[in-house]
Amino acid sequence: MTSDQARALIAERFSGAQIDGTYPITATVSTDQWVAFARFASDELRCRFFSFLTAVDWKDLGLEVVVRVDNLDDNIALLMKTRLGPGVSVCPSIMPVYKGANWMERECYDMFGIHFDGHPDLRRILLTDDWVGHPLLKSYAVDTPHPPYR
Amino acid sequence: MSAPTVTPKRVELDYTGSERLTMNMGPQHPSAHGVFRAVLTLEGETVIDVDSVIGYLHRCHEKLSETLTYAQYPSIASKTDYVAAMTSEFAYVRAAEVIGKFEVPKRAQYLRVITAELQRVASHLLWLGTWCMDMGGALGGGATIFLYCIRERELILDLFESLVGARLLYGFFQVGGVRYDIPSGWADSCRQTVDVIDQRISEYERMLENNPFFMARAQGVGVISRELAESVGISGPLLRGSGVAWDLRRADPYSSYEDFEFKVPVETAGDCFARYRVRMVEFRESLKIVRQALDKLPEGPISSRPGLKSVAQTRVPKGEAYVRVEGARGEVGCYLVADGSAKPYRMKWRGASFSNLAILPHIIPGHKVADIVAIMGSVDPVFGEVDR
Amino acid sequence: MLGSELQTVEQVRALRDARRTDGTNVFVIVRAILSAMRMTAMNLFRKPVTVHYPEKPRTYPDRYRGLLALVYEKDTEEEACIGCRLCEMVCPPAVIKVEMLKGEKRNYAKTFTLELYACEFCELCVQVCPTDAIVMMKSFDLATADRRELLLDKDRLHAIGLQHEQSWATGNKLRDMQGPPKMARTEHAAKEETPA
Amino acid sequence: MLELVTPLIAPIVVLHVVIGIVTYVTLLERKFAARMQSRIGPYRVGYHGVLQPIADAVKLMMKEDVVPTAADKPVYNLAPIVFLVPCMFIFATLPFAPGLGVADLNIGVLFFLAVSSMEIVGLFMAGWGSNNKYALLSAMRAVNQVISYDLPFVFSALIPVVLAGSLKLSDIAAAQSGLWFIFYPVIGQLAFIAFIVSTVAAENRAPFDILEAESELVAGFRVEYSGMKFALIQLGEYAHILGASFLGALLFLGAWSGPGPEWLGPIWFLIKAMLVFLLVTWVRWSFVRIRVDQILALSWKALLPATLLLLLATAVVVVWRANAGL
Repeated sequence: MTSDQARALIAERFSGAQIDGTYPITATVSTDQWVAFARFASDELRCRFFSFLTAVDWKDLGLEVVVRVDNLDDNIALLMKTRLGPGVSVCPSIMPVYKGANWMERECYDMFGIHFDGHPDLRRILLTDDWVGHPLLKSYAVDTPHPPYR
Repeated sequence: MSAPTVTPKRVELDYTGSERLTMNMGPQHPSAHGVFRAVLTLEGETVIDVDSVIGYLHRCHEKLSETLTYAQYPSIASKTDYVAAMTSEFAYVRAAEVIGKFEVPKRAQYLRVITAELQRVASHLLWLGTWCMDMGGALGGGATIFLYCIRERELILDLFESLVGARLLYGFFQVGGVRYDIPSGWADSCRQTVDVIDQRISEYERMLENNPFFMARAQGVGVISRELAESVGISGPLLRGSGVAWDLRRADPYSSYEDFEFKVPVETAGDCFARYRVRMVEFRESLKIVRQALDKLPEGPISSRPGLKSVAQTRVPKGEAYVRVEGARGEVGCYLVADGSAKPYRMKWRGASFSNLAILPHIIPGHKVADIVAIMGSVDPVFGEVDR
Repeated sequence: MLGSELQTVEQVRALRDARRTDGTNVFVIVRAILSAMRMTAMNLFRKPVTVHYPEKPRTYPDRYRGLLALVYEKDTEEEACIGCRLCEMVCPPAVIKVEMLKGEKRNYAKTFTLELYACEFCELCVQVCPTDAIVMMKSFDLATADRRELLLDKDRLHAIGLQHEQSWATGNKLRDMQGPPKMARTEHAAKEETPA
Repeated sequence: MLELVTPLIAPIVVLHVVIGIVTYVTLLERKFAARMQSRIGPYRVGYHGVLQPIADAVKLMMKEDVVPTAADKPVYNLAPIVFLVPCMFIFATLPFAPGLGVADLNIGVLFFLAVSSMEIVGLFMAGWGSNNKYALLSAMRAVNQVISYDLPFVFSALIPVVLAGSLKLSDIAAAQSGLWFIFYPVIGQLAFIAFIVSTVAAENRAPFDILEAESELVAGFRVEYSGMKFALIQLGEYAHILGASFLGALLFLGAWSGPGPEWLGPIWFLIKAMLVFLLVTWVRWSFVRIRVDQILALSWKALLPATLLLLLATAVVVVWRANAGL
């Protein structure tokens, strides 16, 4: 499979998706289709290599979850994105599809406060359990006071 | 830090009559390569369950990078993976270059290749030493190999010191090129060092190859299947040890890597020994690349942009990119979102060690306590990169 | 643990046992053991690489990035710093604080403080300095039991500059080295030379 | 009069000499290991570090003695002494020259082997009394290992006994006045190798130091010990190693036989023991450690049958030679 074929396949199967570029293919899907799209990427595009999961805080436009996966055999790179919408911080978890999403989603919850629906073990990973706030949100200023260490 | 909640099922007496023991390994433990805590559930000497606790070294690099300009951050980027600082800087600088479509002169590209490969050798030397020390103990043969490796690593650090003036955190890269040109005589001393290290690597192999003590500890321990490897997203020598021929220098060439001849070692067993073999071949291939790059090193400028005069000199146009380089531990990636100012809007650091370490809960159960340190060592995590 | 269903305890054991090589070839084992012991014996007769550090000072390379210092201008013996605050702005950990003192012919630094305990020796301040006033020294010996002693003021920085040997790098040298096209670099150098 | 005084004075003299040698054996090992690792080792205290052991001892004595709150205090406090005493006892039967020693028992070898395996009691007390999970695991490993390796240790030490036809150590030494047992064709060399391997294992030295295993169990059974108690454990351990080295030199290297006048005998003995010690050290600093199950497998599946067969073969050879009148 080449990148162009993969693009065509995505366009065919997910008509609502915005597709951009070839290496990597950037595909933005709606949050409802998120898990289905991940499963499609894994099973049909054979993008089995899970690179990373993160989020971007677009202030008023809300949060955007970004996932990068690769097909190591055919060298196809796919950047999956979904916009959660303003004020929303719930996203379905893709842990059933990619095991690597376990720690990455925990980190994302830690930093952005996104609740991943279906993640079995969603706790803070890098920060302490009693940390207040989610530091990578743009509303969390660098000098936000935090409680002293206990 | 409050303790993570451990589900009671893990510590109760098992109904089969075998008693379970919860043991903390770390955060301060001789074989934790940094500050890592593993909450182990043991049945005798066999590990049933492991819960990893990370984040002791968290410095919030991603938030920090939003407050620092493209000129300032590269020297901080080296603090993520402090054992292979050159490749960390490389990833960040390249991300900015890809978004801004900045040219990099050929000489700078070659210098980047030379330093990145020397850094890989230095990092692998530290890995070999610490891994053997994990398996052999600081009061045994492991310490001997460790000290030999450190002895050779010092030679490379000396080279870096005469190139940039620092031994660990370099600040060698800048957007558009590199900050320092090589001093006179550096190429010759580099060639000599490469030869010495090439010879010394054979000595390590003679100490370890076929050695029954070493083989017994490394073979068949910590087996990672290809499916698991890809799904968790481990990269670098670990992925290649599991039978995937995936090297970013070959698959997605950057910085003139296509000019050089080198092999991508692959092993299929997926155990600690396979990872050891992959890294041992990588040593030689990296040295080969350094030799080729030194021979072909072109003349010319080392940076396409004027030397840094003020803090906000580098502005990157609006855009986003995910750029990855093959670091010593695998895919070091930088997902950069630029908004046209002198500072990034958002930076995601994909540390190779973070993803590599996530494999531990999948492979450790079923092994003995002594195997944990062997597996941990073969994963080669650097906690600056895990916790960022 | 979560997601470990792909490799259960039994599977790991089976894989481990399947891959175990039979260590029965006595000849190979004996040879490997002897070879390992030969390597350690060989190193017994190599010269130790230990450096007797405080007794025999090590030689620093030309570009060593050590203590920071302020220098005087060579011809006029005046302070070279013009208090332009470029170093303050570029410093990633923000350890430099400068206040400018306006003068008639040129400006001076009214105060110049450097928190050496937080400095990360990245040499960016040296790189941006337009007058080569801040430089690095070939030394790092400033150990102290009191952190406040590492808060360097202007006098202290000047004293360090006189005390140790200066490294190669200065702002102009670094920028010249990085200057992109060779032509511009020579022009720049020529322009520098003509007024002098 | 002398017959009365000697038994009182001799142990005191031997004890002090042994402790003196033991402290300097640590320096020897450190220097040797350092050179093997391209280092120089202790260097600052005295000329090339000759006073280092004394400095270490003084330091350890001055250190605070920390007792964990949750420790089983009587067991914890008693353990170093219980560990040290058998390690010192093994020197009781060692003759350092003809007639020079505390007691030359008829069953010297047996006494030596029995007492030297008593150290396990102290080891286990230390591991149990510390109330520390690392120490406990280490103590469990120690029991496993010491019991497994005492058997090959005994069998390999019995081979010279069979060759000499006596359990008395001085008789064994005397039997080697012509031919050292290590030069006995085939049997001698194999027995020596088996002896070295099981010595290394029974003394818990790398590559068999699973009970110390500082990369897994931090410091094993002595993780909670500090100050003088730590020093006692350390002293006991090195005394045990030294004792085993003397035994090796006596059983295989001809004890005090050597060129020169007779009074040089003890010095030759010491030199040979140091050679054995350095050999053990050399092995220690050359290999990585193996896992507990592998160590046990090595003992029960390889070393024990091998030493048994060797003992049998030795007996056959000795009987055959006696019958043939050689």
